[in-house]
Amino acid sequence: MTCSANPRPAESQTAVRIAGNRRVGAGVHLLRFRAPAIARAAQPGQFLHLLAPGMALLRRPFSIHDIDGDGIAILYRIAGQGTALLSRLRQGEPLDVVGPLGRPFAIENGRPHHIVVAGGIGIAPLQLLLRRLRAAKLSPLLCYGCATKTELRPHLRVKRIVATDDGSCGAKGFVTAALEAALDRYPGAQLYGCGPWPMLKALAAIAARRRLPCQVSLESFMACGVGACQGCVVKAVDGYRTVCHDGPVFESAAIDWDQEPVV
Amino acid sequence: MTCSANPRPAESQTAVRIAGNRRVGAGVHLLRFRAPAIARAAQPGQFLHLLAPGMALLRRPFSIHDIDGDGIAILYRIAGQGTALLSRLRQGEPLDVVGPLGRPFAIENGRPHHIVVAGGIGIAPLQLLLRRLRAAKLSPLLCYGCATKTELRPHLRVKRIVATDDGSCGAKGFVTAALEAALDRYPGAQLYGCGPWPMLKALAAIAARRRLPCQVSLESFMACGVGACQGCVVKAVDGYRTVCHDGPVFESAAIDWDQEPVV
Amino acid sequence: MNRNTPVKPVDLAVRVCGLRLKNPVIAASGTYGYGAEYRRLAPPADFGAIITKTVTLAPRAGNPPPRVFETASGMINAIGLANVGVEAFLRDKLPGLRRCGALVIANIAGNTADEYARLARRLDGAPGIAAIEVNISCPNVRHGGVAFGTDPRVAASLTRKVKKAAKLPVIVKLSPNVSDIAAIARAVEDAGADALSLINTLYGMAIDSRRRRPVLGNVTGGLSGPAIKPVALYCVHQVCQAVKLPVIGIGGIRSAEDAAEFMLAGACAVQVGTATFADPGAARAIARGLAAYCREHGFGKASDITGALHK
Amino acid sequence: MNRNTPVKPVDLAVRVCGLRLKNPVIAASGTYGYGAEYRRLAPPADFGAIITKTVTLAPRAGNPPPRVFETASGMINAIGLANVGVEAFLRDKLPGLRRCGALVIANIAGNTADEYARLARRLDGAPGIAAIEVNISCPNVRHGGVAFGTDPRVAASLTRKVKKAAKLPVIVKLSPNVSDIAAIARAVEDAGADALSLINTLYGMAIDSRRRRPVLGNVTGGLSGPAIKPVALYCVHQVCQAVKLPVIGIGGIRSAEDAAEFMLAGACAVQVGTATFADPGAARAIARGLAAYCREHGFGKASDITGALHK
Ligand SMILES: Cc1cc2nc3c(=O)[nH]c(=O)nc-3n(C[C@H](O)[C@H](O)[C@H](O)COP(=O)(O)OP(=O)(O)OC[C@H]3O[C@@H](n4cnc5c(N)ncnc54)[C@H](O)[C@@H]3O)c2cc1C
Ligand SMILES: Cc1cc2nc3c(=O)[nH]c(=O)nc-3n(C[C@H](O)[C@H](O)[C@H](O)COP(=O)(O)OP(=O)(O)OC[C@H]3O[C@@H](n4cnc5c(N)ncnc54)[C@H](O)[C@@H]3O)c2cc1C
Ligand SMILES: Cc1cc2nc3c(=O)[nH]c(=O)nc-3n(C[C@H](O)[C@H](O)[C@H](O)COP(=O)(O)O)c2cc1C
Ligand SMILES: Cc1cc2nc3c(=O)[nH]c(=O)nc-3n(C[C@H](O)[C@H](O)[C@H](O)COP(=O)(O)O)c2cc1C
Ligand code: FES
Ligand code: FES
Repeated sequence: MTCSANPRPAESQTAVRIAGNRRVGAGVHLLRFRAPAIARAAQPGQFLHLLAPGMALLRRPFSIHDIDGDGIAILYRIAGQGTALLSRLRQGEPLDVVGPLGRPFAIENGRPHHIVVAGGIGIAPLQLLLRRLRAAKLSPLLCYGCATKTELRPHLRVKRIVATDDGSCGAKGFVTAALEAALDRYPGAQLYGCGPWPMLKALAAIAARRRLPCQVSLESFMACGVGACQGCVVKAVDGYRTVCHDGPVFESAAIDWDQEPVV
Repeated sequence: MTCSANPRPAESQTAVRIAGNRRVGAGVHLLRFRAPAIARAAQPGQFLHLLAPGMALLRRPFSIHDIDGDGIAILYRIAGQGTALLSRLRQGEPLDVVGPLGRPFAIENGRPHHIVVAGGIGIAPLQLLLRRLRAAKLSPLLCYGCATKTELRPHLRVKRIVATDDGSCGAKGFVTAALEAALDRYPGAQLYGCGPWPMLKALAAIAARRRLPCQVSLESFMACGVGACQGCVVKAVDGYRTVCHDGPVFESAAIDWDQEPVV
Repeated sequence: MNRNTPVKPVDLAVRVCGLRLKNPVIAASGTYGYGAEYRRLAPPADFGAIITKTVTLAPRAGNPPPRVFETASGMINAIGLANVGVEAFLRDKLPGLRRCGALVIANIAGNTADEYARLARRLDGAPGIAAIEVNISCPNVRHGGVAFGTDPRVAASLTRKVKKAAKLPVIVKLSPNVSDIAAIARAVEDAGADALSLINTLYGMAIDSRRRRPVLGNVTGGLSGPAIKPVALYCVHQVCQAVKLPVIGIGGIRSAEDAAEFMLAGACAVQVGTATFADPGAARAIARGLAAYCREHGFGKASDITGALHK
Repeated sequence: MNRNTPVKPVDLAVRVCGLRLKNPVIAASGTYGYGAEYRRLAPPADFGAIITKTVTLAPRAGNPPPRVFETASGMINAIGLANVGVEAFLRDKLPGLRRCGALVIANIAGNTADEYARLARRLDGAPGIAAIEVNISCPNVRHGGVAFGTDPRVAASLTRKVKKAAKLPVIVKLSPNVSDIAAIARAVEDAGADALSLINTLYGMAIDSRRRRPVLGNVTGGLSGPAIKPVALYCVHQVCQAVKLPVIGIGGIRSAEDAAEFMLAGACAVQVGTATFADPGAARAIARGLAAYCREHGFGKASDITGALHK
């Protein structure tokens, strides 16, 4: 253990102060704080396990949305008590941060195309991925689906295809349909995805059909966040895998897509 | 029940907003909010059962410190988690208030003198009592004991005798000793007291020795606050009595002073 | 929702062993006194029924203080069944409660099975009592102080005695401090109980590390409140699978969602205890919230929630 | 404090059935994996001892998800004893833990008493294991799935078999889901156990009222965390009065005061589980806080806290 080389960045527990926390959409907030060690080490797809004062007991996992110098940004949707509480915290209030945790996206430089597929709040971990793909001159394409126009987040300037449930922006319907229509133009693309289970399931089916490599970021209830409790597993084709340690990023072919987790 | 005439003011559950909450001494804060019905009805010695957002489960009882028009003031000492939390609340935040509750001080107009004995934070319920005594032209004397000068609260202009543990103001030593020394000048006085158990016990002994009537306000852990759970009892000479409903104000002669409650 | 569709009213009434409760929310014994104490803050009329503080044959002074203490999302109490005794209850407490039109269930406890039977007989004749709830979590003085509710045979024989003594419906209130609550439930069902209510408090203790003393005057006490809800749900779920009797769910309920969870697990009604201390308006809010829950889930009446857990 | 008085160092070390723990804080089984997972956030060296995840003879995949869920001041889990099996444990997991210099206690469970004995025998020879903790909360397949820890005779005979199979100290971990935990403790003591640890989780359940489904894939689970502390303290207090064996307290401990409460009730050490999830630094803070507690109360060593409850 301590003696084995670990390719992942070392995680730590850090006390930080909130630098900013504002609403950026319907029920969606952006939290910012300084955490130099995490900002230096973190890779796209990794997450932080947060404890805010007033949270009942367990931490809450959030992807690293973006990194700017020493600053970390978390994009979150109010989903329950913990996130509601988080959204009420103000600048200067303390946060306890554990991370960076989990298996990051692997940027496959050898691939001719890189397509990033986001569904709703699933954009959260993908902003940093897009940034790193762009920095590596891999000119990613973003396929972004959400309910309606106003949910779209401002983000990096990258090529994009948009789909909304109500057609208020881009194609009307599922982002995976829009992706499918575009894929012929991107042979051999590496796919990356994050979003609701049905979207990821459809994405995995497309990847399988077209024999494209695809990495997806999954969610689960968590307790420890470090692989110690076996609490956060998803069903993979060869057994259970922890989302916190074996994931959150998995090869889509490794997942048993018939076992939708309840989250 | 509903049919019997009840001399006590009717209690209610009210949502209020904090009008002010500031530190007024070492670990002592003053909380203010508007609650017209309570302000109209409450009598000195009664208490409110407060629930603040973030409080774990049970309410916390606090005496009504003062009433000014529609405004209620609570004077409280940080004693644990609940009061620490209360002290961090800001203007505009919500509070859930149940009250006024409990047996108030009875102002015995027939008595020639009225002496109010306060120990430390025990001044909390006595400010309103002093105000009402003064309004009734009963020119009360306040005997006020506390650890040190800076703990003394500004309050109504009334006659007073002060004692501090460190002698930094008034007599050095116990307020009950100072009271004893003065009592000859106030024959037949009605005594009223609130403070730590040992002080009240000494006061009760003085009252018994001099055959003076004496009302004391007691404390206890509480659950319901209305006499339903039997959780908050003190030992009286004739059995257990609920502090919330039979008290908090008791005749000192009714209490078994050898049974110091653990609070 | 379409503004032209009239909102169909939800029928909140439920039936429990022949009684009609106007809503499924019942005040739990020991947390609502004899009804008068909360008459303004949580009027008896808000509840489907009121269960009064456990009464014993003779009045009881109860335990030395402190008697209550807050714990993480819960509280422990050691009141010691302080009560006025059955005669004062009938004479001084019951008439007021009756005038409020509340459905009154009287909760009883004794030191011996005979005491329970005598209490049941005494209450059976009294006008204004709709049912008897039997608190079997008390130590049985004839059997070395082991609680009646711990042994299926003891619980069954107690139930039979009470049933023989009273014509009123008998609800047996189960203790969670047992190895197999379903076994107790089955034994009590076989012995003729009309309904079950569960859970009573979990055994608990608090220590003041600063003073190095137990907090409660009685050293140990009973744990209640949201902290115990998962245990209570587990017990209700187990018991509902084991018996056919109506089950009343108790333990940490403070919201309509909590109440719905117990009903989904199979309870036909719920009791609210500790939550009333925190929020006297809890029962009313729960009843209203259950109506909203029924509307959202397409249930025409609250009783449809009972057992409607997807498998 | 007088600046000239040197602060006397507090000796945090405690002895439990022959083992010397450098401090009384132990990682609870199932919450600390096999040690490697928390090596940076909560290094094994912070703990007096590490208890590894329950191992079984064969690897176990565990229960379908969801496996964990937060409740009021607690959580329920139904991991289903997912583990790599005893051989992979010895081969892949133990060596790393040994290199950290941690005192390792291996926790075992089986479907039959024979399986427990085989596990004990296998671990007994392995270098780097200081003691065996026996998880008796598991269903006994030979006896209709009733947990080994529920019946004093079954628990005693299991203890005897494990003791016969191993020379290492045997710690029996008790379940709180019983009518009389002191009776189980006495039976296990008579059967030759070297120490007791308690409590394991309380049976619990959670229901998602919106989806009308049990939350956990396994339907029911075990409740842990601050919510159960009063129950755990009660059990430790009862057991310490009933037996002479050293007792390790477990259940909802997250601060030095919590740990002190269990030690005052009679525990010689404590285990920390759920608190580590919330705060990986909890164990270290508890050990430090216990030193401060000792200083405040004039205890020269942590072991002086054990049983120092005023009566
Ligand atoms: C690795 C990982 C990264 C994540 N990154 C982000 C992110 O960047 N932005 C974001 O908005 N959300 C993210 N989530 C989801 C986020 O953790 C949950 O929304 C949050 O924990 C809910 O907490 P709560 O207290 O508000 O809700 P709770 O009151 O706990 O639950 C409310 C609802 O939220 C759902 N929920 C609870 N816990 C989880 C969970 N761990 N995962 C998914 N759903 C859950 C449940 O369905 C529940 O009904 C991530 C989850 C994981 C596992
Ligand atoms: C009728 C009544 C009127 C009161 N009026 C006032 C007042 O005007 N101003 C004021 O500062 N305090 C008053 N108190 C005391 C106040 O209620 C407690 O200090 C408060 O409840 C402590 O809450 P906590 O969460 O901060 O402390 P906790 O964390 O609950 O406990 C911290 C410590 O406070 C003590 N404590 C807890 N509950 C009580 C209690 N009910 N009574 C006494 N001590 C307790 C315990 O010793 C405990 O160790 C009154 C108490 C009663 C019963
Ligand atoms: C202060 C208090 C007193 C109680 N007294 C009794 C009682 O006299 N008889 C009884 O059967 N249950 C009694 N109970 C148990 C409750 O009726 C209920 O079973 C338990 O508190 C769990 O419900 P809750 O979590 O909603 O409070 C009492 C509970 C509390 C908190
Ligand atoms: C996620 C989780 C997994 C657990 N797994 C085990 C286990 O494998 N074996 C065991 O004996 N106890 C297990 N336990 C029980 C703990 O060791 C401990 O007894 C219990 O959680 C109470 O302590 P706590 O409140 O500090 O967590 C587990 C607890 C949790 C929360
Ligand atoms: S949350 Fe514990 S293993 Fe993933
Ligand atoms: S707090 Fe319930 S009777 Fe006083």
